[in-house]
Amino acid sequence: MQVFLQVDNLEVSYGTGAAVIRNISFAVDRNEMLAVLGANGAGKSTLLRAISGILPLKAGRILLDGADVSRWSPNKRVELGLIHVPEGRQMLGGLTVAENLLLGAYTRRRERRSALEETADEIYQLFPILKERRQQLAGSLSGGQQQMLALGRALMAKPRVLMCDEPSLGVAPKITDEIFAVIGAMRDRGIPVLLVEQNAKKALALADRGIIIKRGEIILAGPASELRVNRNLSASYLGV
Amino acid sequence: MPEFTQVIVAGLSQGAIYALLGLGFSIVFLATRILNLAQGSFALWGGFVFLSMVAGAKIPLAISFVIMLILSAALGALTQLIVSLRSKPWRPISPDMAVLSTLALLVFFEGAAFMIWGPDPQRGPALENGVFRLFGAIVPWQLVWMIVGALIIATGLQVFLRSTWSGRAMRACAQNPMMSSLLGINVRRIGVLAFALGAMIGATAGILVSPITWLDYQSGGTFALNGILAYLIGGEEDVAGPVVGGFLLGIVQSALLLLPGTSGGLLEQVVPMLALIIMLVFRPQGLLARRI
Amino acid sequence: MTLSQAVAYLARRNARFFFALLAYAFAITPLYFLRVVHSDVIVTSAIFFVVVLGLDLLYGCAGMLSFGHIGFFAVGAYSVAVLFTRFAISPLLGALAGTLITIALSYALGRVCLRLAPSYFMLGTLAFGIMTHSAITVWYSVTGGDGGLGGIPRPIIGCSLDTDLTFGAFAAACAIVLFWLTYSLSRSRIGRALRAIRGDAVAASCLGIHVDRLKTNTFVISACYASFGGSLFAMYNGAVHPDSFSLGTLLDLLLMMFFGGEGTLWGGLLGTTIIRQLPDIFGGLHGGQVLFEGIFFCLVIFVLPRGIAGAVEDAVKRLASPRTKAGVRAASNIPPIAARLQPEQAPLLQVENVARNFGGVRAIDGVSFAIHRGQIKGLIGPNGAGKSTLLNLISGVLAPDDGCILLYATELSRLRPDQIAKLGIQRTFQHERLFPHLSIEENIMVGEEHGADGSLSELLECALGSRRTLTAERAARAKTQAWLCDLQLEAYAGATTESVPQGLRKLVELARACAAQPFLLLLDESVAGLNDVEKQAVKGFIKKLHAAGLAFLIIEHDIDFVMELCEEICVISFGRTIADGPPADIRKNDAVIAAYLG
Amino acid sequence: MERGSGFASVFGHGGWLRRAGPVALAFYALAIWAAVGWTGALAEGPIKVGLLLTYIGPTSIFARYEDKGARLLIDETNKSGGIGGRKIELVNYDTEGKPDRAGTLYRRLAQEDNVAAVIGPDSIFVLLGMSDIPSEVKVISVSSPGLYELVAPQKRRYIVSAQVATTFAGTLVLAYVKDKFHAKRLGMITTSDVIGQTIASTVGKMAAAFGMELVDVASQPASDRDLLPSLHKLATLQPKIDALYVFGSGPFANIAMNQSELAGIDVPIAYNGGNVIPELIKDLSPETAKRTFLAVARSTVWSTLPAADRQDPTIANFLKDYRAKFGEEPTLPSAVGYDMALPIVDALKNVGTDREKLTEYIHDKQRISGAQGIEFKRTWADGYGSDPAELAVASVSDGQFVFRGFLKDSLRNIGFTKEDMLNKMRELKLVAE
Repeated sequence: MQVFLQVDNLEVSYGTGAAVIRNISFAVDRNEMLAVLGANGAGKSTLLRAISGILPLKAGRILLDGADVSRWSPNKRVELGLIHVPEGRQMLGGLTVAENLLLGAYTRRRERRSALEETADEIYQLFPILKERRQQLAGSLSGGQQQMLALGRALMAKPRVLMCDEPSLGVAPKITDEIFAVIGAMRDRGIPVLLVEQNAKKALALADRGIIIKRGEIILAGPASELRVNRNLSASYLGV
Repeated sequence: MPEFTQVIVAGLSQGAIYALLGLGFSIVFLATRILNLAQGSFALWGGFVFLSMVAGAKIPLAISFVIMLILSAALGALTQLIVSLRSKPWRPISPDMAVLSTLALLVFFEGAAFMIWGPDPQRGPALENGVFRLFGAIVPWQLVWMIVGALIIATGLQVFLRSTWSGRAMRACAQNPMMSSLLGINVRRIGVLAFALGAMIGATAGILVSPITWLDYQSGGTFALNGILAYLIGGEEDVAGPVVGGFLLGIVQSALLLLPGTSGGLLEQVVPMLALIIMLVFRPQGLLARRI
Repeated sequence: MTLSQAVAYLARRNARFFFALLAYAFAITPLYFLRVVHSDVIVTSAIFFVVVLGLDLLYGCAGMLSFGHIGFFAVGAYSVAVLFTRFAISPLLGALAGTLITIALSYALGRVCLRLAPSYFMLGTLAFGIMTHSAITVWYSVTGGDGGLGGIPRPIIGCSLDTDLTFGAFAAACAIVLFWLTYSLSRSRIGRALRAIRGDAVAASCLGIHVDRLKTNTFVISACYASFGGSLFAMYNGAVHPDSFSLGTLLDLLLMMFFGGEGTLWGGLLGTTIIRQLPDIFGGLHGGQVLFEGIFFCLVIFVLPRGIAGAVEDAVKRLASPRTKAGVRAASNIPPIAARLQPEQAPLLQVENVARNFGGVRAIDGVSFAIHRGQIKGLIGPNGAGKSTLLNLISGVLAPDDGCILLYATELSRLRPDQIAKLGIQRTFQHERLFPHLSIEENIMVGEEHGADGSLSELLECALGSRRTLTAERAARAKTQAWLCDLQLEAYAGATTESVPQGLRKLVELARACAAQPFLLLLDESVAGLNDVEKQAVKGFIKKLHAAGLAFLIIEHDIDFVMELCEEICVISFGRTIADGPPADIRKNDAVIAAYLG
Repeated sequence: MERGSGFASVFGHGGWLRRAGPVALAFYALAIWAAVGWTGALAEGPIKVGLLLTYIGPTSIFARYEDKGARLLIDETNKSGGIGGRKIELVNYDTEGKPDRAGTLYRRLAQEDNVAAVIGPDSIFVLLGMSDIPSEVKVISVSSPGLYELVAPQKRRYIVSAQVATTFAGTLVLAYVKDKFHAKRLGMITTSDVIGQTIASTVGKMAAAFGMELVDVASQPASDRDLLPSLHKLATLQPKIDALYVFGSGPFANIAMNQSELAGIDVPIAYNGGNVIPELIKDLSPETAKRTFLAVARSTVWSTLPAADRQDPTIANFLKDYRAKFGEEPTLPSAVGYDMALPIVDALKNVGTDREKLTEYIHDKQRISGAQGIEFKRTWADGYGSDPAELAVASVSDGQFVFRGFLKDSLRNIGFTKEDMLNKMRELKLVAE
């Protein structure tokens, strides 16, 4: 089985309302980063939520490493290594930075403590500021630091698929670069990455392939290099 | 001097009741944000079942205690399942519906207790009868057990929440259930666990306080209120809250007895509720919690 | 209008009210004559019905569940009892005194508890209820403590009410009058405002509803019902005792409301009678009664959350033949706005150096721009730039940490949302915030009626159903119809918000805001989720309003839409203005392109 | 413009109710008339007697036994042919411990159930608030208040008491404590309500009459379960008290005695509360039990009485029948229940079912010796009348009430004469003159 994460004909709606995303299919392989682009409200976040199981599917299926996880609860999907860094960072604000990181490794709770600490050390090396602040409450961090922590927390689980939802949201450009570098490094380690981004240029510079979603449907898909020069891309954002 | 020490002892006794009943309440609220009025029923049933086993069936104390823990855990888990019957992962139950359903369960448990144990108040079996003197004050042995129980449970909870995976998961669920499930935590199971744990603590509290407070089928409501009171005064987000808040309130309450013109009834009934309202006015987040 | 016509009109308009009363009378009469239901059950049901009416006004309409009403019930009863036994003051004066005390107490309690989260509101009121019970138990030198107080006479109104029949008639008359007042209140603009608050307090306040005052006043009125019920209870029984005001009675009250059907008012008739009859059904088996109440309560909460009356209403709604409306196509509704504006003064709205922090994050960091009379201004920027926050600052939902917002010369930053709404600024929300407890038509009517200012005189006027309020209501309904026609939504008038497709809800929200006749409208992603045809319709609608002189601030992600509509566009990123100017300039602005595309 | 609600279509112009209305109304009225006529035909049935007791709440412990005692007599009467061939039917309601509810139910009994007389209510806590009602509806109540003196004299015509272990009688146990333990300093715990405080004042007066001092009175509401604050207060009094007086109806007293040990009070306890039943003493520790003393009617300690005092056939029969019927030992409230029913049955036999005649007979003409072992002479003390000195003193041993002596002996020993007692009773308005 080559393809690691496969999504077929996904359809999702909130409650009984109309479908927010329709008919979405794609696949992400190992060593591959797929950028999901589109204007606000196009359904990008909804797509990730459906894949991670927070929203129930109306139709379609999700295959993870060959297993059909469409009806699984979110926590079971996480056990399989499907890690979702949600939009807006979602800190556990009343817990310390160290505890946030540790909880990232919840699925590895049966492993030895030293193994977890090793991973934590790696993350502290990636984001030294977190080490400085590890006894602080996560809620007191600045936006950029919180985003680092959110990503670090996800990495603690040793993800087999990483899904990042707008890691650049409200984060200064310099820190965005840092974060993107880490996400890129994950891909280079062989972890398939699904990156939802509004900042299309940065995302396409990093990703291998991209899809563009408009009103819940894929309107464009292809290698990143092609999308970068595609005129429709700017059109869907700025109408230029 | 003996008067003063006696006030402290009386305060500790009252405080231990608050603290014990507040601890179970706080663990449930901490993990699920549900104001669980049925918590009082756990204490009531724990006390009654223990009483029936020890005094009725003559089962030894320790064995009765273990059986009672298992039974109350099951009762707590069942309560959680019933309360969250109508909630969906993406649409949690609204706070007023949650309170109402636990209130409904409180009434139900009250009725069931009436059917089983009748209307009369009964005294729970004391772990140790008798009294001793300390600095001129008369101290019942049961009080020692209550204080020790409260401290052990509080410490245990603290350790549980800080250093076990389930405990950390519980705190995570309290902060952000959606994110917790994305961390691989089974939020439902944690909810059940919290209720089971809360029920076990509640039942233990019921056993410890019932030799002092007695038990009748209507005690559940009083127990729940005492617990809520300790919890609110102590403040959210912390297990130590109910212990500190409970003992503090207990001692303040008994100290008032030194004032001329106060009666036991005033202190037992009006002062706690007044304290609750004052807390809600001036410091709704509790004494210990940070202002958010 | 002849008498029979008048009666027919009243009966039709208030069908539910008369239907409930008649059905009740028909059902209870044989039960009484067959001695199945005793007279005291009927009379106390009427008394408790008064209390439940108050509870239901508070919870069924405004969504506030008070556990403190048992305390007010006690206050009413003990005022009568204490004043009579200590000072020989007549029970009716005692009831009046009780009401006054209740007003003071409930006002204070309301001020304390209404600002708390729902669960804490319940706790605070519960503490009050228990404290009242404890106080009457403990303060025995005045209240008699556990011995209670007895010997309270029945009041004399023209004739003496000392038989069960006369007193029953008196209590029933009181209950019917209060039922009528509550019923017309709940159907009036106040009722709509309360249900709006229950659904979404923020949106309600942005429509001009003075949420705090309305909530407080409703709480006080509802407490007065409980107090008056308590006074009747004391007069009827001739005695009071703390146990009648204990937690058990509170549970009975809640059960009466929820079993009868919260939000229906007439459900209380069923609830009270059944719960009062329970002791006779169970006889000596008190434990059975408590257990039964517990099971009952659980069933109502988990299975039948709207109670019997709610279930009946739903069934009637399903059974009733859908009647087609006369196809009157109302004329267009858009009022000439320019005429209402003070001339000369410009700009209309000025935002100067506004800043706002959330925790450690500076979401808005010194934004300035201006909107001129009748202008359409666009506000765009990448996700998370702070656009919605800015809208919240202008509409008063949030207060700025720094800077000022001026509408002409009026500083807005210290005003409440409802004050700002009354000044003529309306808004929509990024995620539509229709009021789920109101129909589509009623949602728009809330806007049409300019919310409610929640004053006592307004409450009174609505409860009495004065000619003026009725005329105003009819006018608002007609205008609402016109708005619905304008947006081609007339088919949905009576529908619940849930049954309307997501996209159309945004249109309803737009209509609701327009109905309040603002001269500045803040739109937050109004066309997100609409298809092209619908978008064109909205665009046309906005243009029509614009032609009438309405100014707009539009947040939108559909750039085409913004570029075409707006005369000026302000672009913000990271909480700062990065560009401000006509669309053509914005398209070419490098900073904007960089902010969007990276 | 009015929206078409479903209700309007049923109700309004052309609604079905409007069309079918008159016919339906006629049928409806006919049906009620027929039904009422049918039930009316059954009117000439048994003689109805109300049984209005408190089955729940703090004082409910009495009622379970009183109920049985009353039913024992009624069943016996019915078995032996009833009253002139008509059986007695008890109409039974629960006051729920609330005088307001009791008053309403009393009216219901009188006006809708048409009872001849009412057995109950059973507690002064209930009776006090509703004491206007019997004279208002003119139906006599044979009740058992522990504190009959609180019922205003003008209301006593329609309320008589069948309780002998009353407050005043209960306070006489102090004479025994004084006699046997030479107690001088008395502490008291009581309920914080009118009743508890009246008793406190009576106790104060009686203690003074016996040469004791009531040092302090602690009170808490009857519904409280944790009385330690009050008891601690009494325990720390200096110099120490050498006797404790406990008043409390229902579980209050039981809890107070029990917790006195936790508060470190180890002095003799004089108890007064009326409910002399097994539930009262089942939680008492042996040490507390031994030093608890209470004034009881003779039937309570029947088996431990000296043989010479066990001659009354009424009591012997009552005990035998009660055991046979219910398979348990009768208690003092059982006897009280029996004695509440007794005057009514007696009056029904003698004057029939007329309410006024019943009242007059019970009130003025009756001398009756019931299951409690004390003779009632209603006219002597206006419906109250029994001689408190005739009571026995009991204490508790092995979970049973045990005879310790007669009050009259202790009273004599401390020099309190019959004349002194009558004076005290006059002072307390126990005797109407």
